[in-house]
Amino acid sequence: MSAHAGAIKGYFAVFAVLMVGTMLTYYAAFQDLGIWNTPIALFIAVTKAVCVVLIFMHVKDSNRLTKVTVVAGLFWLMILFFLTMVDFASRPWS
Amino acid sequence: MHKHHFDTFDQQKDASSFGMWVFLVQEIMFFGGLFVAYLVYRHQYYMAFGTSSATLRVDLGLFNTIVLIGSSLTMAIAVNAAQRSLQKRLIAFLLATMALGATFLGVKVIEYTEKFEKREVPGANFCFNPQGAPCKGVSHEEEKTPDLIQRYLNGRFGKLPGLDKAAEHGAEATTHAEAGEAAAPEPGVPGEATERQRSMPGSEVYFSLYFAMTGMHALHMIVGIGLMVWLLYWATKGLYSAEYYTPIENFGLYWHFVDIVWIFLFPLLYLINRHIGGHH
Amino acid sequence: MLSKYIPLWPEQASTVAGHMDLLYVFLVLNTIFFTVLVAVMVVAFSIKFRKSKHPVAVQIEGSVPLEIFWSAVPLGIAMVIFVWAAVLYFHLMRAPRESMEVYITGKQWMWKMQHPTGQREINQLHVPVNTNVRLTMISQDVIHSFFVPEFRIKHDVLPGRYTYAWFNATKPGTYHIFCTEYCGTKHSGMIGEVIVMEPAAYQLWLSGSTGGSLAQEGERQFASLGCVTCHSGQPGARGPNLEGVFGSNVKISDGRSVTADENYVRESILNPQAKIVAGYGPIMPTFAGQISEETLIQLVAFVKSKQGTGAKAGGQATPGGKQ
Amino acid sequence: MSAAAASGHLVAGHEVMPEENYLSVDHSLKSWLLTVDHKRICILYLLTITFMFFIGGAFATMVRLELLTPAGDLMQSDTYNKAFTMHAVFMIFFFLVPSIPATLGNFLLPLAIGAKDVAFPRLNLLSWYIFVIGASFAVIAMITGGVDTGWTLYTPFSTNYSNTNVMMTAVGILIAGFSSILTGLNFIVTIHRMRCPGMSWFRLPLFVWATYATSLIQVLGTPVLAITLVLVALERGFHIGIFDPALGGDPVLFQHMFWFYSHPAVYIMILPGMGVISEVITCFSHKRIFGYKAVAFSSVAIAVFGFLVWAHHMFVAGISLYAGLVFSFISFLVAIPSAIKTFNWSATLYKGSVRWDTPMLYVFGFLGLFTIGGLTGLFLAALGLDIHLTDTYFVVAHFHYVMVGGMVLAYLCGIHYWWPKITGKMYPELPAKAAAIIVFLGFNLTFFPQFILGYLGMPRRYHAYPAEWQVMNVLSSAGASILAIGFLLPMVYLVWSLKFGKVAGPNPWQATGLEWETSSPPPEHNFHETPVVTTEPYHYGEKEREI
Repeated sequence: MSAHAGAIKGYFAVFAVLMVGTMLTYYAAFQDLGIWNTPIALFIAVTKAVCVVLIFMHVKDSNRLTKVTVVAGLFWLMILFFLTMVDFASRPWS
Repeated sequence: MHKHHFDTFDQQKDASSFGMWVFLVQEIMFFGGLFVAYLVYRHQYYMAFGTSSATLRVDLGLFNTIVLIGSSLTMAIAVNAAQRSLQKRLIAFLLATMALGATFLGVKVIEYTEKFEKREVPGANFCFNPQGAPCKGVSHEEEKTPDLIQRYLNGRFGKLPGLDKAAEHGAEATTHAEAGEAAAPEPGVPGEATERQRSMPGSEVYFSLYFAMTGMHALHMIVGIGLMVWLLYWATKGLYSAEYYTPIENFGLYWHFVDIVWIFLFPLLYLINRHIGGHH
Repeated sequence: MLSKYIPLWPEQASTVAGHMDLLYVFLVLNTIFFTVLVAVMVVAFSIKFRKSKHPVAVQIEGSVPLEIFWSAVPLGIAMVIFVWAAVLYFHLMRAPRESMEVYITGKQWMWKMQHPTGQREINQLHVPVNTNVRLTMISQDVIHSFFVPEFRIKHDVLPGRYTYAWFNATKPGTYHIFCTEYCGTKHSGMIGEVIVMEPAAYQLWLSGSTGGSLAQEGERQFASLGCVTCHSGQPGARGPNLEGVFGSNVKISDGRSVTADENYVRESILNPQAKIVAGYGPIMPTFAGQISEETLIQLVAFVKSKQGTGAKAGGQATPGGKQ
Repeated sequence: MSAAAASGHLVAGHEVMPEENYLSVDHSLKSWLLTVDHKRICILYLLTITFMFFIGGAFATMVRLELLTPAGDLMQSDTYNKAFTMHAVFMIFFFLVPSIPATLGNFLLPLAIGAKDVAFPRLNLLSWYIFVIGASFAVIAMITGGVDTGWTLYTPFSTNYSNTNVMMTAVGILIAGFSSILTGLNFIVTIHRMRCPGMSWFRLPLFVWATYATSLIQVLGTPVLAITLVLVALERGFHIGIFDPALGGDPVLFQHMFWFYSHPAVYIMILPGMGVISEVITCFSHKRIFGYKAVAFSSVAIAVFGFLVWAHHMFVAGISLYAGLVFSFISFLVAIPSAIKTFNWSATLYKGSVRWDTPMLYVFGFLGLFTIGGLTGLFLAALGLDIHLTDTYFVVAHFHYVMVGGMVLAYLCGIHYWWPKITGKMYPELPAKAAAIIVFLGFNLTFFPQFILGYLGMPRRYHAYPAEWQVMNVLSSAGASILAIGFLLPMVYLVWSLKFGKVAGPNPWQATGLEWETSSPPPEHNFHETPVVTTEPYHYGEKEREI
């Protein structure tokens, strides 16, 4: 896909970002942030994943079809999560 | 040099990388099934997941995350090398990626064996009861030694606020167990509950999910390393160059995907309860 | 009526049966209408425009207004059915407040009923006519499903947590009970009868059996299992006071608060550490694997009967039909 | 070799078979077992799934014979439980899911979009081998004792209480699932990347749209079934508690994960059938489809909405009331695209010039039965009614109307319509029409009484039933025997036509579509030169071809 194979400087930058992310999530886990612990951990994990997808997997400069495929995959994952939780989360109300 | 049924070489390259992405979407849904089970059971057994997760060696987990992100870097460099026909660099970084992958699996073996010793493996022999009577055959000393990073950091910076709680928790849990044991009266209960039934409810579900998710992830790593041996063989034959690098690139996509799965597994399995808030 | 000759629906023996059949007839008519519509269109067009009579076909691209029309009309009908059926669903899934309790335990290939007055029956359920009966059901092994066609009620019976169903029988008589979730070898043998009786006959049946009520049986188990040593009810006891706890809001040690329904009581007996009441230690031993479902039902009935002094009207009334 | 001889042409007034075609190029067994030609792989699949269909049919016969009498007296209840379970497993996972996508889809997709082959030919052959391995696991499980959990494998029965070959059957279905995923992947890439010049998305035949929507479901849904089966196998093997309530698991979660795949799976089964019907109805009314874009987009809409409705199988399984509301509402929405398609098909007949050949008889049958099947689905999506109807014979009748009345009729319609293109020979018209009518009559006699039984409250999977329902069960069993004859007939005359059938020629039906512009049977690389498409798909008006 990326016909032009440029220098690999960019990869080390991404690696650094991922390392910072890992340290951050590790440190954040030890602070008692009440209900915010999980959302923060997930947010950091999502940013790390987005970095890997866009740069390491070259989705940033690939054609529209690949981008749509990635988004579709995540959308279907969300269908599975949200509609299953519609049941389990609403059980105490009924 | 393209296959007979494609009109142009670009059409073949586009097709194979698009095919790889569709395969990765299928993998997302495959792991998605495990993650939905995790989501549901964490919602149901909120406390048990926290306590059970506290037994994991978070130092090994962190080390493994660094190793795997490193292998993602080396893999990206290898793909780049193939695109620029740098044969020696390609082979070097493929080997590096394999080495890091093998390290990751080695660490997993250490973690798994430790789980087997402490009987925290789901199945007939399962026993996990931090508050109640300790499980037979599990010596106490192990639980006292906090993992490596805590000891190192505590040594260097003295008692760091969040960091030493994990150690105390380990100690506190055991003292609590003795206290608890004395206090619980011996009720005149007819049949005797097995150690598995006396274990904390929901903890066996956590460990089942832990082994299912990390096991399936490790299986994907093993398949990945196997594929790399095949790619390495052909790389040494000089098959991959700027004209033909799709197998390397597609394998790169697969490897980065396996890394992303671990990026989510690490916080969700290892880090959910390190702050030991007011839960217990 | 029609159903006497061609059996279109089972006997209407409960308050809800009529509503169900009305919705059923509406949907049957809807189906007949659209099927006939499509059939007429297909047959008429294919005969009228057959090749020999209409050799040159007229190429029609399509028409957007027509497309919108035959999307909107089915959508409208669908919404009517959805709302109508949803109202019926909510009515059927939530038991009315003052209803007679019956506990049913599903076991591989038989139904065991326990009445609050102590009677125990296998594959038979005696109930008075024109009374709301609320079924609290649990399974000892696999998933079963309690189905009485004549009452139009059905609900799966899960192992591990109570599920509920309710009915109000309007006609005395004997009606089928079926298990409708596949449960193994004698799944088709797991059947029984609901015997609806006139009030007088029911009282006679009630008096026929001696033995204490379910709550009294539960009290005896409460003592023999040693629960009373901690849950003595005196201040400073090791276990929370169970007086009037049923139906109230209980604060848990991790900050959440849960309504104490049957499932909470059952879970606290089998897995005490799952939800520990705030201010108490995790010292209660588990009784998992040592108590049968029937004993559990007796203990639940006993906890329900401890309404406390005047907190609630005495007797068997249970607070709110909790799903 | 002149193009005329290669593409088969008139010799003295009657068609002659082209010497060089994909069948005649090599007759060795190796050329069949190691072929990467999508047309030969279609025939490999055709033979495999026909064998699977007759295994499933044999179990159906056992079930219907048992239900002739109220008491369970023909066989023991265990045997009966295995009979209906394996009837369902073989019919669903080894016949219905692969049938049209793997046979007609494999054969026609490259031809319909003007490509030489699918995107990954070797992966295509690998998918067939994976399917055969999965099927042999299931057949071995059947021979060595069968499985009695129902095709839904509900836990905790399937994990703790059944001592039959659950593990082997689950592994068989898992492997066949991978074959389905890889076929879906292959088709998605083929449709996206290998269309011939001029073949834009809105010039694609509707069969290709339907196959595309089916492949989306196969790729996105099957993996969740795969992981669920892995967890069931783990639980059976190591007695861990993911779905076992005694160990903290939740059997309702299994049902969620199982139906997340299994409801879209019923759309995997019906969508290709809809694609075939769109092709055949346009050809035999010699007219453009009514509302091409509406029909094409409703295929994709069914695929997408199909993923949002699965819990309408679980309204009384213990899910919360509000979840029931959400899933019931979306289930009604998913019915709309099917309604649009049915009305568009009927409107296509208007002002056409309709020919009553066998494929068209199957189309008429499909339209009637699929409409009833679809509308009875509304009964089950309606929350209140579902309380009474779920797990009764009403559900059995509903899904047989859609699966047999819809899918199998469309499959037979497609087989008859493209038989000349696949084999170069015409099937005999009279026996084919007779078979179609027998199937239609036998089907209705078999399954319509089950609607009535359903509302009367006869539960599913019952080995013995109260005597008052015997009359309708006997009617149903009688219908089943007629249906069986109806299904056996095509086996006879289609095989007969291989030898004695009339030579068909490139375009026996004067149909549009690229597959009809090459010879019958087509040459190994489909087209002598890659076609260029200039018109929209069903251009019947302009091309008044007279042969």
